[in-house]
Formats: sequence, structure tokens, C-alpha cells
Amino acid sequence: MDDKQIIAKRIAMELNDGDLVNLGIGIPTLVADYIEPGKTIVFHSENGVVGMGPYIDENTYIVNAGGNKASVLKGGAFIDSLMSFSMIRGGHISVTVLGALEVDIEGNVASWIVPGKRVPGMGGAMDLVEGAKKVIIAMTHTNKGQPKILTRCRLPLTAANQVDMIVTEMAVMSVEKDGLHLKEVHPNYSIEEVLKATEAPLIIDQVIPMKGIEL
Amino acid sequence: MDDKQIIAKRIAMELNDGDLVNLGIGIPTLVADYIEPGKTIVFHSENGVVGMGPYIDENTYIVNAGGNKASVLKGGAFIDSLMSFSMIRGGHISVTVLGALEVDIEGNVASWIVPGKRVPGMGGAMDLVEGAKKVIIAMTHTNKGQPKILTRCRLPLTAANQVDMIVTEMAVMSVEKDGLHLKEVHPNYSIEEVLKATEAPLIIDQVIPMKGIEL
Amino acid sequence: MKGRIDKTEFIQLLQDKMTIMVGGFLANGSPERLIDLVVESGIKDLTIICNDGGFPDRGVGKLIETRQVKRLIASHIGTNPTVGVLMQSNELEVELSPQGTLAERIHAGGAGLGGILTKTGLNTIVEEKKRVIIVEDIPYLLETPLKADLALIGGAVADKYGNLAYLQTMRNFNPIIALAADCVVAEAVQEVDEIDPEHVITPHPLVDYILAEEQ
Amino acid sequence: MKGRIDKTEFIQLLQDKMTIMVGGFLANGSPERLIDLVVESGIKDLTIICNDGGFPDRGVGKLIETRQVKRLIASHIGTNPTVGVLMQSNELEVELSPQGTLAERIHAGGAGLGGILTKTGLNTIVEEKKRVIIVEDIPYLLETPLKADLALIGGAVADKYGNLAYLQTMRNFNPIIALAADCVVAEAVQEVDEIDPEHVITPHPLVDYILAEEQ
Repeated sequence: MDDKQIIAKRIAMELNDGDLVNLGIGIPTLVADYIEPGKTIVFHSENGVVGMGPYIDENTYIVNAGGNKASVLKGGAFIDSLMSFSMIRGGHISVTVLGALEVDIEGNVASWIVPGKRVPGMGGAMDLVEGAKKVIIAMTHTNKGQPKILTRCRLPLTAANQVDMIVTEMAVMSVEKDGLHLKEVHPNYSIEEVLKATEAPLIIDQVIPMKGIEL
Repeated sequence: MDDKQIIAKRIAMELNDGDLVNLGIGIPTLVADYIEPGKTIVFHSENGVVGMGPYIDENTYIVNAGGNKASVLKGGAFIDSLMSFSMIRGGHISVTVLGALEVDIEGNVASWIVPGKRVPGMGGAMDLVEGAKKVIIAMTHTNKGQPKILTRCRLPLTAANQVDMIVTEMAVMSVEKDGLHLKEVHPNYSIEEVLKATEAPLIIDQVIPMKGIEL
Repeated sequence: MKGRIDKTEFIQLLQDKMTIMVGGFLANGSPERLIDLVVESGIKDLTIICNDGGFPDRGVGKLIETRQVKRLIASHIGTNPTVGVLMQSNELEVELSPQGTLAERIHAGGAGLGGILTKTGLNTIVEEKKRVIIVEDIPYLLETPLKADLALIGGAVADKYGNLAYLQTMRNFNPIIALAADCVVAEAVQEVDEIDPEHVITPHPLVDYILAEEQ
Repeated sequence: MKGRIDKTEFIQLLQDKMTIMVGGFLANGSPERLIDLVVESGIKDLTIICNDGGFPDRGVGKLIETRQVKRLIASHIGTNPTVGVLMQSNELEVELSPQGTLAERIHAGGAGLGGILTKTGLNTIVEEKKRVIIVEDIPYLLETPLKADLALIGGAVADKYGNLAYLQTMRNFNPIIALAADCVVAEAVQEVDEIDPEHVITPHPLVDYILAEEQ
């Protein structure tokens, strides 16, 4: 498994049977490939599908939130953007998984703009981070060695104090009132290596090997 | 024709081909019976029908805003209350016809409460009066001789400055910036009789016999 | 959806002092079996949010008859004389909200909004105790969101997944309250195998339980 | 609905400096033929309101390429590099609005609201120049309504009355913009005789014109 797959597989373990889940573009999309057998997860796609399915080779008008061809599963529904975001903002999404440029110890996240460089826009990310019951950030631990887990985000925020959990290829961290707790570390790395790759201080109580990793 | 029919018939002449019209309970309901041939009027019922039709002797779940059995015409649609009132409040209703307890020279209308006596509630009336493009009041000229067209409403208002036209069995009046204009008088009455039955001052420029009356 | 439940399981969800939203417009589309079970449960001091007060023997009126309701939020109470009587004797507190405002307040509750600005009710007694917010020189009333512990849905066509559509004018407030309560229970008028994803009005993740058909 | 129109009649509706809402999500559900006709018309200084900037050769992106747009209100512009280039050179003004906020602002415009209160965007740069309104000790951003001169609807199934439904995920913003513009023109992907009243998404009185199929 490569880094992205490690992250996706670990996050899939956080999803519970019956959850309504919105996956962002990039690594989050891969989470759908690792749902454990026996769990029924319903995927919400903010462009207007409840019960989103994978790409199928059929002529349809169904796309996902990345604009790519997708499908609707049995029992699914097509909805308009007002209903879609009523579900997101009204707290009806159990979990959202999103990528990020930076996250910090207060659960702030920056993911939509690098001023002067890239301004893709926030799309539905601000609504998802603000409205979903649980927010999991899926990202590589650093940007080519540059820490992305910070004491305080430097880039403009997507939302403040909303992140619950961060999963990288190195570790699993939870955001709590007193800061970031290091919960799990991938067996390929030592706690020291994780701390070194992290700008933010990490609180260490009990650290276990990252769940779901087969050596 | 009785008084109510006179009022309904006159108001029907105000509706234009293609109008989307919401009729209140009571006299307004009768307006639907007098639509001139060749005009297509679409009736909106705030409980959730666009293209409301009359009572038919069939087993359906269709009721009108009075809770009575009704039907949907070809080309109609069932909508929820949010869509129904989005149409009402967003200015998508061409004309609403409503009964009233009092109307005044500023176009204020009172129709939903007699404090200490009757508190039926406003239902959708406040939204309709505020949101429809044109508001026509359909009512008897007096309440057993007591004037209902006043200089200033005494009962709690349904909305302020929203009424465009008042049609009674005696006369047709329009609400303009400088006050109430007497436009038409039913041939059974003299202008003096109308003035006597009206507490509000009426501006008289050119008064014609009430349209649509066959003697 | 968590599943089908029977009478006993439904009654176990009920508690004194609950806030309950009930669908229906003059009892058209009200869940009569669920309401009967709330009567049977004997829970009391309820806050009921419904378009209207129903009739003494239909809709939420049945809960008014049994004195289970402490507070009623509705747009219209004229069809149920008991509501008026209990209001007079201070046994029932009634908050009248214009019907479009009621729909938007429930939408706001369901979609996580902090409120909406509307012209409806301005310059009327509906304005009392409410904030007026001026946007671009136009005054609006600030109306606050409504949420509930429980939503009782009627008029529904349910499929095996728990997706809902609604029969004709029984739709009204039902799809809106489905987003605005912690627990959503639907009473199906019709059960089908599968609703076409294009025709689903309330996607199944919004529905907690469906009352099983009577044996 | 006023009727079917052809290319020439549609172009006659167009004017410089118009505000135009366009349906679609990453061009899925965008009315490509109508957009091509706006290009053909050569009108300029437009304000475009759309979920995103589309692609240089698809969706509203085609109007960006031709420099017909002065101002773009969208949630995402990352798929169209031309938007970024023109922003940098100050040839195009871009207002980024979170997607759920965009949907609610269009709903507010269509439903006659003065604005909505949302948590989305709080503590981010979206907050800049906006009012924060505190309701029961919780701060919210006041977001104002969006309206347009013209709405261009795509992805539609149209019946002979002008009722619309939408194919799969092409629904997205289309039903919402249908309420928020003075003139609404739809491009049908499919024409049918009659849509079942239960399945109509946009009732025909909201639609002004349908672009006739190509000869």
C-alpha cells in the first residue's frame, strides 16, 4: 500500500454502519475502496447524490463532486443543491473526509487558497467542515518535508475549531480541547520521527500502532 | 347574481391570460367560476398545488387551502410548503384575492384577528399580501352597515401598504399614493350611497358603472 | 434509516416535554396513527409545531383535546375551537407564525441557519419582541430557526430503504420537518419496493424509523 | 410559460450588463446551447452567478474566454485557469461564496428573503465586509440574497406546459435559480408530453421560455 492507501484504509475504519459520509476530492475519494464488509456506508456527493456509487461504464448524466463520471446505488436519490447543502449545514452528514494544506492544534483547517499563488475557491469545503458531525482530515504528514500540522495555521482558514481527527501516512491524531493528541503511529516510523515532522506540539498519553496496517 | 357573485365576477375580469393566481377562502374562491373564456389562469393553492382544479367526485388526497377536496388540472404540480411560500414571498404570484375585515386608504389590511373575540391566525395571508404582485380585496362593502373601508384600520394589520384594489358589491376602488380612488360603482347604487357606506374619504375623478354587470 | 418499528417501540421514543413537529395541513398529510400513539402514550407538556391546530378529532387537534400540549407553534388555529378555549383559560400557550415564515423557520432549523430575514409580519403584531434588521435601507424581521426532538411524518410513500415520496397535497410540511428534528418517524400511506432516485423527496438517511403497517 | 423560442428570439432578450444565473456544477447540467447563444450575441459586461467557473470550453467558462464577463460570483474557479489569469490582470472581478451559502443566497433571492444567517465562513476571509449578527449568544454571518435578470437552466426534461424535471445530477442549482430571476429560459435535454404532477420540480409558471430544439 502506498501512503494514500494507508491513509484511506485507516479512515475507512472510522466509518460506522449506517453513516452518511461525504468524501472530498483526492485521498478522501479512496476511502470508499476500503469499507469493511458488513458495513453499509451511504455516500453523499454535494453536487446532488445521496447513495453515490463508483464509476461505471454506462451512458448517464451522473457525475461526482469532482465532475467525474459516477453512479447512483440502489436506494439512492438525486437532490438539488439547496437540499444537498441543507443536509450538510444542518448536521445530517455523519462524517466528512477532506484534504488540507494546513491543520492546527485548535482544529483550524486551511485548504482552499494560497494567496497570490492558487485561488481555486472553497467550493463546498467550508460548509462541510462547519456542518458535518465529524471532520477527518486526510493528508500527507508534510509537504515535501515542510510541516502541515502547525501550532497555528498560516494560510487563510476554511473553518475554525472544526477538525476532529487527522490521519496521515505517519500517524493518527485527535483534536481535543487541550490540543493535538498523538494516538497512533505507523510502524514504519518512530514517535520521534512523527514529532520531528510536526510543527505543532503533540500530547502523548498512550500511543498504539496505526490500526489496519498489515506488516 | 347575489352580492358575492357580483364581486367574484368583477374580480375575474382583472385576471390576465397566463396569470398565476392565489384565491383566499370565502368570496375569493368564487372568482374561479367567472374566468372569461379564452383566458388560461393557473391557480396556486398555498397548501401545495400549482394548477388547482375544482372539486371532483374522485378518491384523491388533494385538498385546497380550505381543507376541502379539490383536484389538479393537466399540467399541474404538487409542491411542498417551502416551495409554495417561496413562490408567494418571492413575487411569483401575479394576483392574490383575499377577504378582509378592514382596509384603509394607505392600503393597509386587517383580516386575521379580532382581539378578545376571534383569533383564527394568519395562515398564509400575511405572506400572500406581502408577496403577491397584485393584491385585490374581495369583501362586502360594510359589515351589516358598519363601514369596513376606513381612514385607518383599527384591527391588527395583516400587512401595511400592500393592497392595490378593493372590490365590493357596491364599488371598485384602487389604492393610490394619494388615497383611495373610486373607479366604478354598481348601477344599483349612487355615488352618494357608496360614500355614505365608506368611512374613508374617496377620491372621485371619473367613475364608471361597474364592469361586467348585466342589468 | 434505522428500521421499521412497531407501536411499542415508537412509544418508547416518547417523553414528557418533548418538542414535536407534525406534518399536515388541516390534517391532510398528518400521521394519524402516530398521533394516536402519542395520545396512547400519555406523555405531556409537549411543544407542538404544526401548520395549524387541526380539528378536535383529526391531526394534532387530538393532542390538544387530551391536554397533552403546553405550547403550540402554528400559523392557523381557526378550525379547532378547543385551541381558542384553552388559550383563553391559559392552559395552552400559542405562538402564531405566518405560514411562509413557519416554513422558512423550519428550513432554517433543518439547514443549520441562525435565522432568516423576511418582510412578512413587518408593521404587524408579529413584529413584537422581534429584531428588525435593515439591509440596504430595507427593514426585515429576523425570524429564528425551529428545531424539534421528534418529527412525525405523514402522507408518505416509503420504499424498503426508507426513502420517502408523498401523495399529492399530503406533501406540505412533511419534507421540511424531515430535516429539522433529532429523530424522524414516518407513517407510510403506501409501501413500495423502490422509489426512482429522481422521485425521492426525502432521502433515507434523513429518516430514522418507519411505523410498521398494522397487523 | 410564455412559450418556445428560437435562437433569434432568445438573443433578443439579451443586453449588455445583465446579471445572469447559470445552472450546472462543473458544467454538468449547464445549458450549453444557451451559453453558445450568449457568446454569439456578443453582449458584454455581464455578471455571472454560477456554482463554478466551468472549463474554458464548457459551461460558463465559454463566456469567460470571450471576455464577456465583468464579474463572476461562484464557489469554485479551480477548473478554469482563464478565471485565475483574468483575476490577476484585473479584467475579471470574482466573488467567492461558499457553495451552501451560494445556494441559500439564491434561495433567499427567489423566496423574497432579505438574507440568511449562517456559520459558514465565520472566522475566515469570507467574513470580510460582512455583518455578524448574534442570535442567542451564537454569532452568524449575514449573507444577502442574489437575484438576476436572467436565469439559464440546463439539464431539463420539459413537458408541453413548460414544467421541468431534471436528469440525474444535472439538477444541482437549476431548480433554485428558476425562482431567482426576472426571466427564466430553459434548455431541454429531453421533451415529453406531460410530467406527472408528483414529479415536477419546477412548475411551469416559473419558466418564461424554453429554447426550441435545433432544426
